[in-house]
Amino acid sequence: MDFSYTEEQTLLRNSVAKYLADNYKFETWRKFTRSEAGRDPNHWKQFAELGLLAAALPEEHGGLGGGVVESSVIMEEFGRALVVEPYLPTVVIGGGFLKHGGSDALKEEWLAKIGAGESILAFAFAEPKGRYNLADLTTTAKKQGGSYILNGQKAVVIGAPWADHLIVTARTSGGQRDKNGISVFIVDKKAKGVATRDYPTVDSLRASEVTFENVEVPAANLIGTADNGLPLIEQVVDEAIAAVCAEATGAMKVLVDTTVEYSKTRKQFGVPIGKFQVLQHRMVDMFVQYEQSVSITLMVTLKLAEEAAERAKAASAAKVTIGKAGRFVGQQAVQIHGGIGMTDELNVGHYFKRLTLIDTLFGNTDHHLKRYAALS
Amino acid sequence: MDFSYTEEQTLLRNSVAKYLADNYKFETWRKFTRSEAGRDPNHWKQFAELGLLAAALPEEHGGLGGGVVESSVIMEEFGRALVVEPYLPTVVIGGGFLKHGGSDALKEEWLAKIGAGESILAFAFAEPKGRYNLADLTTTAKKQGGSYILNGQKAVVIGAPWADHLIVTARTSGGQRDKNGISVFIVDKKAKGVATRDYPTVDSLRASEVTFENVEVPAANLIGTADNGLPLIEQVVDEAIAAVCAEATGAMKVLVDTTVEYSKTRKQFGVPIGKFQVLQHRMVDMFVQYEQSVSITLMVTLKLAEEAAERAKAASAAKVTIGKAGRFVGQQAVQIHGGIGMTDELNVGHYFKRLTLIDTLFGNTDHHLKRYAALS
Amino acid sequence: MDLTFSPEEEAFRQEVRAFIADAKTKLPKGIGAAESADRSKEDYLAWHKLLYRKGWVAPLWPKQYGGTGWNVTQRYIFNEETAAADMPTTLPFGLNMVAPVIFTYGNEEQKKKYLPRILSGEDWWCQGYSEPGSGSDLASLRTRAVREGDHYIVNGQKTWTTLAQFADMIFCLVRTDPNVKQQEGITFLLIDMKTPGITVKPIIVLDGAHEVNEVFFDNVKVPVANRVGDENKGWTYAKFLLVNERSGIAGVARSKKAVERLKEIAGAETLDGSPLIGDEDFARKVADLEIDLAALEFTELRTLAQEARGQMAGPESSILKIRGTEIQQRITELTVEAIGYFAYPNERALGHNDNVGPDYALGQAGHYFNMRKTSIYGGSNEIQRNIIAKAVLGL
Amino acid sequence: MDLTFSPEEEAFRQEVRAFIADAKTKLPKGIGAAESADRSKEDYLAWHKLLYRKGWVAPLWPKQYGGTGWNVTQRYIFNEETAAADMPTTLPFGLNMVAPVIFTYGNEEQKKKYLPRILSGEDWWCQGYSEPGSGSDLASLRTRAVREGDHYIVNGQKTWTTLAQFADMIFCLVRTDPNVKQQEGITFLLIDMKTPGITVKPIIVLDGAHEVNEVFFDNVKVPVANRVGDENKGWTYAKFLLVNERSGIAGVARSKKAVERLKEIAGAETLDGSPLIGDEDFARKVADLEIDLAALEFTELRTLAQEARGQMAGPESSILKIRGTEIQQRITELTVEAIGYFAYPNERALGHNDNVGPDYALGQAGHYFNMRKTSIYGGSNEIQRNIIAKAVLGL
Repeated sequence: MDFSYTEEQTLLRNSVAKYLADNYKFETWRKFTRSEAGRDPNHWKQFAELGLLAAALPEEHGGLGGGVVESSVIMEEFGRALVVEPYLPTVVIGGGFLKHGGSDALKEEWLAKIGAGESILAFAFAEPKGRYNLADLTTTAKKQGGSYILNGQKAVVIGAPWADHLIVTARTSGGQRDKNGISVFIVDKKAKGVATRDYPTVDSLRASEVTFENVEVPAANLIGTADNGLPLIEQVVDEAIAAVCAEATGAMKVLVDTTVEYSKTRKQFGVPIGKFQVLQHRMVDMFVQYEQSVSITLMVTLKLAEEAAERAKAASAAKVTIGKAGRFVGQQAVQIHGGIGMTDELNVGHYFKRLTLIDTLFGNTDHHLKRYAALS
Repeated sequence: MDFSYTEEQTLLRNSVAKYLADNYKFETWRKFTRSEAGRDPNHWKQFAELGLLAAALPEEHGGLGGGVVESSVIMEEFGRALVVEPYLPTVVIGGGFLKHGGSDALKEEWLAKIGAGESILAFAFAEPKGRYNLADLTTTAKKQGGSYILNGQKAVVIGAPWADHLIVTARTSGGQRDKNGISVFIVDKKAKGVATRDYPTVDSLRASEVTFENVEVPAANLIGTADNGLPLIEQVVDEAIAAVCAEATGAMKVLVDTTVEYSKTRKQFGVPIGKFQVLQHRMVDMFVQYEQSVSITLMVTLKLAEEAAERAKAASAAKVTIGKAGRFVGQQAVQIHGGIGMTDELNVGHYFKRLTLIDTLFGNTDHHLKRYAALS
Repeated sequence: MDLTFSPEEEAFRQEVRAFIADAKTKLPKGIGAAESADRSKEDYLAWHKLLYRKGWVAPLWPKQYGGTGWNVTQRYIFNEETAAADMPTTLPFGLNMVAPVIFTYGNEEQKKKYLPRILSGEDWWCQGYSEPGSGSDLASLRTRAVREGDHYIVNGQKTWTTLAQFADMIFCLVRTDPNVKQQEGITFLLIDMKTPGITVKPIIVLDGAHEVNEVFFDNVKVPVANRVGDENKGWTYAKFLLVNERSGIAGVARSKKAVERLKEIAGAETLDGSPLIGDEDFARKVADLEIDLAALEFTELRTLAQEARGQMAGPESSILKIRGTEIQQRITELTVEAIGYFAYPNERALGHNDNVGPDYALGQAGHYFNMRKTSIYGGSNEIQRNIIAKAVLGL
Repeated sequence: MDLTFSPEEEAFRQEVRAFIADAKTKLPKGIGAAESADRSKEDYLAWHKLLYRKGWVAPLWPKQYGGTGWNVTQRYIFNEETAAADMPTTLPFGLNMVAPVIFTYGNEEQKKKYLPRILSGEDWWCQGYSEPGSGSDLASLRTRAVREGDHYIVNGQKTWTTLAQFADMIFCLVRTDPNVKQQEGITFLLIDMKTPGITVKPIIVLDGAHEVNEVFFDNVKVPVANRVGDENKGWTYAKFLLVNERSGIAGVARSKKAVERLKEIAGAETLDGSPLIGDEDFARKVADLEIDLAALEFTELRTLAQEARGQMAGPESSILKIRGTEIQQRITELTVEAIGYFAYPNERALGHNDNVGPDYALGQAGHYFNMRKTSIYGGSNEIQRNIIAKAVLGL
């Protein structure tokens, strides 16, 4: 057992933290998240130059040979700065699919490009009626010669407005909720028949509703084996869960620290509100929940390589912990800040929003409690 | 809408309260609950003389013509004094079955006797594997000539060691958990084939495991119609729930008051612990939960006469509220008292125990949340 | 003791229902009770004016000033029916906040001048209580009013002023004597929003809405005639107003309707192909919420019964604020849970409330964020617990 | 970063398992870890003596005094294996409480005299910290010790003294100077329980057990040689002991075993004919508990890793006390829920633990009541939150 970061990992953390502290201040963030584009593409270029995008990718494909721990470090720092850039869909999810399931040709084509910041991906998996069941799919992909023909609709595809390609889950056989018969494709967003409707999200990201109408996808763009995509999807989603958990701990840390600091200066009835025992204990509980979140994020990160059931249990445990902690920490940060915490101008509310939406992402607390119980 | 007690009801409350304050002190209680008998039968005689036992029974059978409100008043006061006497099984449940389902002959035979304190009943309904499902019965009653032959086992029959007769639910037809095929009997505890194993309970009551081996029960002892006993059982159990809710509010009130008073005198770090804001808010939450319990007990009491589904929803809502509030108030009363609250010598722990067991009685919080949801 | 309504009360209920049915045909489209941040001033006033014409706009006022003269049960029925029919609410600032102060502590002239215009909706009032830095410690306010002849000269700043952008009048707590104990130097002023020197600056809150404002006072001249009661005695009137404010705050009837809507949403949403409302976990949470709401309803009814017996609502009414807002917040939380991924789209930011997901999902996340204010405003729930600890438990 | 164990560590685990398997054949029947209030002194010591013979009784001691010399991972493995096998625990009062004080602050003579007898189990120690009225405000203690020549004369009373009825020795905080700040007049004494003037009086707690006692001191003569460290400096040693106490208090390994037992019980109990553990509501609560326990386990591992890097556990370790006890309490709560009506029988009161319901139901309600103590003792959970607020958050 070893819980220490390598020197490289610590350097990585410091370099991400420094870049964000210097270049990704809240006031700047407020501007570009409200701009037409919703982000400042320059950051992505800088991330690539700093090696962040390649950190968790394999060396044989231009990566730096890191893995889940590196992604966790990056995501935690991103969480602290409310980073909207699509690291999660592009590197963690897109990179994950390609690493674990991509053919040699696909790996060759994509991984270096991702690491160099030359492609942005989005993950089109959820459907309007499917809720959190990854197998509840009505989008179909029918084999036709050397291609698959895609038809269907995907909901709330986060980062899609910025993406050039989409990772799409579709049904190649079986009934709507069958575990078998699912396949994964990488699809050019510019392909004929792909239509998107873009919009901002309440946590200042961008997303799209995506429709596929007889979209022709080369069979070579299949990731993993046909009809047997679900185990791969579950693996990558569990990795994504570990990554958003790290992001959430970063966000929570800011809220805990900000709230504690605020309570030391804000006075009511002549004393700093941090002197009121009820608020002290409330902040202790925020801190305790944050610490439990850090612990469980460590657990899931270190268990991602274990066999599927063990990995899935760890991921669900982490998602539940983060969901509950994020809600509590977010709500109480606003409560203790009072009116000012309700305003758009202060960062607190934005962390609260992001934590709220993280609970929804990849299945909320209830979903993962059920999944955990079913695996126990 | 009218939420005021009649003058008679207020007099009733005052007379119960006075009797208990004068004659049912905690120190006395500690002695007789530990005695061989587990109670002091003199109290039951006094209850009869004061008219408590007849208060909720119909006038045409020697009662005083009251109803659920009177029982609620009595049970609330009983809750305040930790009364162990079997008012619930005898008057609320036994009396309830006979009132709602008894033949004229049974009413004639029993109601006056109950009101006069001449008979004690116990309700043998739960079975070792049946949990809270009132229809999950393996005890059978087979018709044979003018009798029913009872076979089976009943678990944790509260008050049975003190009872002369038992109200028994049994299956006269149908499968183990069928809603139809259930009948209710009043059975002489001295009848041949009735065996009991008596024991004290953690909340200082007495109970028995009861076995029926070919017990012959006259068909005239059937309460309600054969095979169709469940609606009657549910009605009476909902009335019993309303009564234990009232008992619980009485117990909670004592814990809230005792804890608040204790916190004003007990000093730590040089100040009364009631000055610590965290404990203040904790006690406020105890008080709030107590108040909600009073409100919902009022609701269920006033809705007992409504049609079955509405009545059942009210009963389940009340049981859930009481279960949660009782747990919180009990645990926090002990916590705020600290070590002394853990001792057998102080009354606090005994209220805590009683409230804990009340949550179990007639189905716990989970059971009634499910029942409520199913009815919504 | 019983829960039944008298034939007269049932008849009243029918009258309310008939009135609502008629009103529905007259109101602008889409003006229900559900929050809509983009409502215009006219939208807000449409329901008020219908009620005014019927003589029903002021259930809490004495009859002599234009109140309805309803008893407690009638008010309960009216609230139940309007909430169940999803009718809008009237704005409380004039009707329920300043008007009782005026008819209790104001002089005849003030009553004659302001009450009819509040009734008719001619004057839109807003509340000048909170200040930056004052928060729950209201009495620490610093806006100064200095007497100069027949006027006070007011300087300072109010904040969290709801819908000040529409207001004709503001009632303000101002400091007239800074040299005495906090509570003793406060005066209650009625100020015309058109007076030179008043500036209103929007505050955008978490759901992106412009609901609250900062109001700046720069040498604003307010006639002494606009003072309610005595100079330096404003805290008495302010507290009276706060207790009034709290008594209506449980919002039981509205929450019942909101739970109903939540159940509809959870009936439309699916989990593995079946309605979400049939999911045990979700159903349990809704049941738990409904049960807590039932307990709160009977707590409110007990309070009303007490009132009907002539006893004023005491500090126990803080329970209504605490539990009422907790329940309102849980409803919005569960609604966000119910809509799943469709909590993400921020349609408001696109301009015109175009829906991405199902209609019912529109704005629900924002509504959840927005409702966090309820445990902060009107005396935070922590303050309410302090009140109970002190005034009820004697701690 | 990884979670794997080295081959050496795996070999150690096998050694522990083999030792446990052998020990099981030697221990009195029924002496598992599950609480049993009627255990005799010999029962308590059986496991201690087996460990002593193996040289494993003192994992927290330095090797020179008879400690195991294990690293953090070995201690973790040992705890995991003994808990999983349901082995008893050793009593902490001698081994983990007074011994570290003696080997850290005691003189050579004291080390030589007491440590071997603690190791061997020859001396049974109990803890004289709490007093009536002192509660979490430990430093307010009033038991007086007055120097008379080579002795202190001790008068006063201790309470909540666990298993004092079996004890040979008691370590006590006594007041030697009443005229200075509370914390500055305290001395740490080691007192022979056979000294004239000591009386032990049982306290019966909620589950009916005789687990704790009052200990009275009436002119008890204690040699000055029995003082640890300096006069009036006892508070330093007392705090050192308290922090030590807290670090082991999470009880993760034991709780994991207890959750396993809970799941077995819920597998044996039925709801509508099916195992209770399959009920969605119950399964959800168990899952929630297991997840919180997993988070706590990794919090403990992070603390251990810090220790292994040579950093002392800081005030953050209060988290382990808070969460550890909350989880222990929830396990007992859920167990009582699981057994349904069989929570009622109070077999203990009948005399000899005759079972009324299934074996696993025996004493569970009592255990639940008893475990309420865990959020009270060792510095109440409220005190732990105060510690974090002050020492970690700087509030």
